[in-house]
Amino acid sequence: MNIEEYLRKDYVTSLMREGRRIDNRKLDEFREIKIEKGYSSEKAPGSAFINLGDTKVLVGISMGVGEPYPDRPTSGVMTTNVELRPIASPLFESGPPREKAIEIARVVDRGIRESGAIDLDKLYIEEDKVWIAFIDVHVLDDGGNILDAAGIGAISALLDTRLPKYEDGVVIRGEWEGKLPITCTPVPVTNVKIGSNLVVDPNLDEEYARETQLTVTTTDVINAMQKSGIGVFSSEEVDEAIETSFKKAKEIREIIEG
Amino acid sequence: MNIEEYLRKDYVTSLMREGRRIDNRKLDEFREIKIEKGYSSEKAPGSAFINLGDTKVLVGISMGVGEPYPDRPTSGVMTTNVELRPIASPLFESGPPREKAIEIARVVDRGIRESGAIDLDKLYIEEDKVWIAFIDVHVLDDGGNILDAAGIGAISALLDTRLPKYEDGVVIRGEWEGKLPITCTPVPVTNVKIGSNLVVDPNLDEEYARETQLTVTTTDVINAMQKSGIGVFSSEEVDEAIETSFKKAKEIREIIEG
Amino acid sequence: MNIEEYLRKDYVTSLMREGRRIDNRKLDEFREIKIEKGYSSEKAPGSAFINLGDTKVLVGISMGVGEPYPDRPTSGVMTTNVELRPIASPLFESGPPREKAIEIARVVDRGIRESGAIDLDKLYIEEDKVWIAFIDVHVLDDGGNILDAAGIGAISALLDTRLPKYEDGVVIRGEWEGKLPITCTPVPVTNVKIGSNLVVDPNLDEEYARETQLTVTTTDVINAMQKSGIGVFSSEEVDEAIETSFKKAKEIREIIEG
Amino acid sequence: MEEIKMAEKDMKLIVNGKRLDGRNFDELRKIKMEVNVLERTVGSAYVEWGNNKVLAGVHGPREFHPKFLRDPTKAILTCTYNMAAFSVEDRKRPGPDRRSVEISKVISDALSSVAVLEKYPNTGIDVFVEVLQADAGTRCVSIVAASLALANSGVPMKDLVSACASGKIDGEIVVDLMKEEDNYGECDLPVAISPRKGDVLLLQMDGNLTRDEYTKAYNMAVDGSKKIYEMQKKTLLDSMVNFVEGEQK
Amino acid sequence: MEEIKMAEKDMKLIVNGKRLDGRNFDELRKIKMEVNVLERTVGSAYVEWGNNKVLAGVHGPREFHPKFLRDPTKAILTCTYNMAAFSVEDRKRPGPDRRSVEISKVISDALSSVAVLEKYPNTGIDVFVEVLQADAGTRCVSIVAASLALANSGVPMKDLVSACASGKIDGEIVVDLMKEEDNYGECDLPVAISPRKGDVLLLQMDGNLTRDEYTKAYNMAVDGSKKIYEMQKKTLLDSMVNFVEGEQK
Amino acid sequence: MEEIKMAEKDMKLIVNGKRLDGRNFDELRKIKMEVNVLERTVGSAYVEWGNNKVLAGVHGPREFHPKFLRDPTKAILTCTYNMAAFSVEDRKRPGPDRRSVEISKVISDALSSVAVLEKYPNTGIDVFVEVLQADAGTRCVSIVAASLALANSGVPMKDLVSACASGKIDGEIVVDLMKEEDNYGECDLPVAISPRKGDVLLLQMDGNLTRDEYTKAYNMAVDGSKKIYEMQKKTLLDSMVNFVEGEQK
Repeated sequence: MNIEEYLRKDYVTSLMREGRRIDNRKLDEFREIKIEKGYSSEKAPGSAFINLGDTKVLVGISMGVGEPYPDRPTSGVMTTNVELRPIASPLFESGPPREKAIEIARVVDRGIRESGAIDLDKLYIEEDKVWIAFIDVHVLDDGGNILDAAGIGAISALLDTRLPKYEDGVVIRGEWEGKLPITCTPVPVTNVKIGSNLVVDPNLDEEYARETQLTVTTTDVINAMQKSGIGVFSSEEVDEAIETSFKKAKEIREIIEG
Repeated sequence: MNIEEYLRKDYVTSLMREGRRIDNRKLDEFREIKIEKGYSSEKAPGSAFINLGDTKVLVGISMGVGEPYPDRPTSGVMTTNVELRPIASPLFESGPPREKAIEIARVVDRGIRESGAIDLDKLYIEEDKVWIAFIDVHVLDDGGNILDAAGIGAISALLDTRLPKYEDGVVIRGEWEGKLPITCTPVPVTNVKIGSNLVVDPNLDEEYARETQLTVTTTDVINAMQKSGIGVFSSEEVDEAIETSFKKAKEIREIIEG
Repeated sequence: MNIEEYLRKDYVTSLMREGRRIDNRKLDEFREIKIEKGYSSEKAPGSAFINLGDTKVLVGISMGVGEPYPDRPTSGVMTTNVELRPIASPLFESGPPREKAIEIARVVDRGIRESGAIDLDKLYIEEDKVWIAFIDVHVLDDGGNILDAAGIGAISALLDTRLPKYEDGVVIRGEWEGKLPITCTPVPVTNVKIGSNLVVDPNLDEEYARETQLTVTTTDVINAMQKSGIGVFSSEEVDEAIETSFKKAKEIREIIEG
Repeated sequence: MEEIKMAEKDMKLIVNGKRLDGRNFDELRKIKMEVNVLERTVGSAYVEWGNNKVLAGVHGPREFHPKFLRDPTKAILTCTYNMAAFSVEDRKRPGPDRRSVEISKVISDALSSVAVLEKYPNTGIDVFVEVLQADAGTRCVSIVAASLALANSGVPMKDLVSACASGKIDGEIVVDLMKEEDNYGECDLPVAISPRKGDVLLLQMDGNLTRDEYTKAYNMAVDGSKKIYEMQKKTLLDSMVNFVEGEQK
Repeated sequence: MEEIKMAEKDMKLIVNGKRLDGRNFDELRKIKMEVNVLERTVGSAYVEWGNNKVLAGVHGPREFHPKFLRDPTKAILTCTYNMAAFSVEDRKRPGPDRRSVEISKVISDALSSVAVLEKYPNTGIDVFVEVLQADAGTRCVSIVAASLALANSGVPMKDLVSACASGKIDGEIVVDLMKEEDNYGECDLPVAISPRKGDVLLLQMDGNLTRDEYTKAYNMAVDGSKKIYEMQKKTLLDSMVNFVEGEQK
Repeated sequence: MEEIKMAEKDMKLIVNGKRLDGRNFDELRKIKMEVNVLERTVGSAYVEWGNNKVLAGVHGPREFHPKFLRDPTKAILTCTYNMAAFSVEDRKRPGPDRRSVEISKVISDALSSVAVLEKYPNTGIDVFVEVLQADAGTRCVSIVAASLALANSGVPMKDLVSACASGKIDGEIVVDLMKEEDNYGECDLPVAISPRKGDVLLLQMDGNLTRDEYTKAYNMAVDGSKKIYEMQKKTLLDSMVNFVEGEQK
């Protein structure tokens, strides 16, 4: 951490002692969320461009045909990949997905998978052939809280997704069978601890001051949780984070579905 | 660039101001080209060992059986790989193909592919099975202008190539069906700019003094062009390079086919 | 080599001049060998945990179903992998198998393969389907002579291996067809040269003092040999190493089979 | 994919109020712990927990590479979680996959939260976890073993790390899932705590839990962790006694 | 393979003197440009060109690693061209392939020919190009966006880089090929120039062209580049005006 | 897998006391050697041996990277053995595989045993071996070529390295196996020696040999190596004569 980062962190922390955030938001207030579904619709069956404050994430869905898992021969397959593109931050390096990208991808994936958001049973085609939904998250500008932006983007893009036509063993590009069957809208909410406070949707300055964080992904139940980073929570703090996450997810879900 | 390289570069450039080359060649004169077709004939269906001055390149062709591209189900497949072996220069490192090797491979590949030199339609075997022609360029001694040496070697090796026998789903090694069908002889000619002059077939000293370069691959038409390296050409210089490339390619073609 | 390693080496070498070893063993004496077959029996079809002095190696056998080699369509397949896990020594790094791991794997593999220890012809299932025996050597504590520990572990684990049931194209996990057919017990013995002496089963201190080494793997004949490392042997020394290897292998074989 | 799951979706996991292996809902599997089991590490531990077998060892504090990533204020603790190819029924290809990268990270985070890393600026402390046999819950077993190995190495710690998972099977909240329960269950909730203060060091969840089920499951995991803590303490104490006795011989 | 091409080899690309999308031979697709679109870069640009959507951003000048490859006489400019997995109809595996390595190199070469790199010895300037949607001609779109981002970053440039491709379809020379024209056409000739002096910075070609066709195609590409240049200038100027206006608010 | 072996297991390798290519049991294949064949290396050699064609070249002594692995007491000699994709009938994927890593190591070890590396502390000497056509016995051909290239480079050597393999076919011990003999034979025993002292520098074996067969095979390989040694000496001598003659011209 260089001196500028240290000063920012210090400033954020001291404001927080008075219960204030650097951009004057309430502790449980998200930055503005803008969702442009169908951003890459000329090529991708589904997509969504997310602005979460000045964090920018583009999620695209590709639909391929492949083999099911041997233990679920009649279910489709989903897979989630996150690319922390170096354009998004001078701190990201080029190269294969690293620890941070993998963790984000796996947390986003679990929320969608465990909530059953994609009705995988409807993605069966014929023996040994099922649809594979590739969820590719492309992080373009890291202004903080890319995990929530990725999660919001992923389910938004899935809601935008059309199922391609498939005839005689061939995918017909540009023709559609209907929508991808989506059953619910899981939303991740990341709670970070700064001093004795919990706040949601940290911006970049707040991430420097963050002690640790907990992401809770909910539908009408909890579907995924992930504490991430060095540092500790009390069990009361965890409970508070869960409450907040249910509440915020409900608000965000309306924006996503709206 | 170390001091020795700098001095060489300086010497080449100052000679060039008088229109002279360091080895007394004319501006549009190639070094001696020696081609030994069938160099690796005990194992490879086709091969050619090229001496271009003291640049040495060995090209081998392997013929495999595989699947066609879905969009061209009745056409064979070709692929080009260039290995800048570390034996060829103290400046090459071991390891996977790098930027320079990839660029050379792709320029050589385009010349052959776009001219239709290999009659890919004749490489169909049966449903979902076609011949794959692997063009492997092995650079063994880098005395300058390895791109042209690679391109001359590739088409020479292809002209040397026999098509293996294929019976009952098995390639019969050591028995041949006939020659690989080759329709024309694309030849790349690399023009480098030194001061206000264009010269062909740069040796290693001239490569140090090179400002930029343009490779033009021709048959009776232009099939591929590639400007490479930092630096600029005027459009008149490009025109001059194209003229020269047609002329030199014709001469070299006679050596290759002869 | 740091100063501590240098002093150890020096001490071992000077003792050896008097024909003595640092742990008072005879020149052709192994450290205690403890073999726990079936160590991972809840998951792996075969396994063995080896203590060779304080060197610890765990070998596990996995049985998969795959395609035979085209030239041996009715024979099973075996493959050997050695992982020098970083837990085993502060000198091992994380990452893909390196030179040393590859050499050990290949020497262990050759002993088993060339002796025909696994009756591969009995691993044929049906057309284009045979059993693949994966031998995975996991080195956990490097107290010297991991090659012999790996080789002893590999054949011990193979002797422990059960063949899974295979019905209607599916491997039935947890049910067994019988034992993996093993025909003999190849044992590698590594002889290291320190000064003018040859010793077997070097401990870590002796490996620092080692000039070069020769591994001889025997059944009733010699099945594999590997000189390894910088340094030379006279042909008499090779002969001596072969004699010793036959003798020690016989003793060790009784421990393995017993 | 760690293992192929069988297609029997309606497998009953609770029969007559008992779990498949006869355990009660709040009962842990059999556990065995040992420290100081390796010669080339500064600290090591071995834990058997049900059918899991896990080895942990520590190298360092030692020079950290590359130089420009050193932290002048503290040691960098890195845990590497690795599964042996033969630790699961369907052979796992050697080398790190995405799952092991994530587990390595969450264990590193948890250990770093209690180790006094400030004592060793500019260095690296490497904790290696080798899963020799896997049967559900390996991340908890691994963190317990890693914490023991770290304590055994002499690196000062504010507290141990204890861990245990809970989950939901056939609609019931139970502790410490074994393989079948993990495969066919509805939820998995691994928790690691610093047992003296009760702080949460690791918390992951996937599946589905209502708010109330979560509280029940969380408490069950914490109770399990506390049992583990007692075993960890005893193991470390015994090793010290052995050490003293060994010295006297 | 960027995309699967359909097997319709005799598809007509020119009907009644018009191209499939109704354009004349010398007509460019619709183009939209913007600069200063990202917060974490020192310069950025976004270009929509037909169905192509490309984002470019610059980090640096900054420390160049590894140290022994630094150039004490100038900055090293490196462009990295990357296509999003979903930017094409058939998903592209993430990570560099041979095509993107080549395009990265030719864009790096072109930008390095006009940027005044001597001003920043020992440093690196990294230009990142993200293709978010691809529809033929991405290397020209990318170089135009990269050049805007570089100008926007304040690195001094002797000239902008403008680019446009021409090609041959159904035997006719046309400018700015879209996807179907690229797939079923006979030739592609991307050209980048420094528009004030008219120097050629990038020139690639594949297909077949006679000597005369080449001249016609080259001139058409240069004419297209000049139109692009006007848009680039306007975009940069507008951004400065906005900047001044923004400051006054 | 280097090459697909045909399924003819009962192929006769000895007919009327002669081998398939007409050789006697103790007869080598045709061999041709040359040094100083490359311009960019400090030493180089080319060896044709039967249908094998192998090129070797040396770079260095030169700076060794990475720095922290340098040896202050001597040069580090590294041999890299590489087979061209087209050197075998079934194309070999470019890049190192496990076999070539092992062969690179045993050749490095053998050359390091005779080169006077102490003369060049802190440096690296890189020996590159390119197999251009392979037909059994490439490791012996490679070590012979590498040794010639190293001698040609002027690095002082205590002795040359000569090498030859022997083996067992149809129950008979023979020298210098060609492809079919290697594929269908019972044993392969490559040996490299320092011919003046008779020290063993490389020794590998796989197959099956009784104690007595081993002795016979070993002696045959050593005899072969000695013949090779005579050719190596002549080659080096001729090159010096040429060099002197060339200088006088």
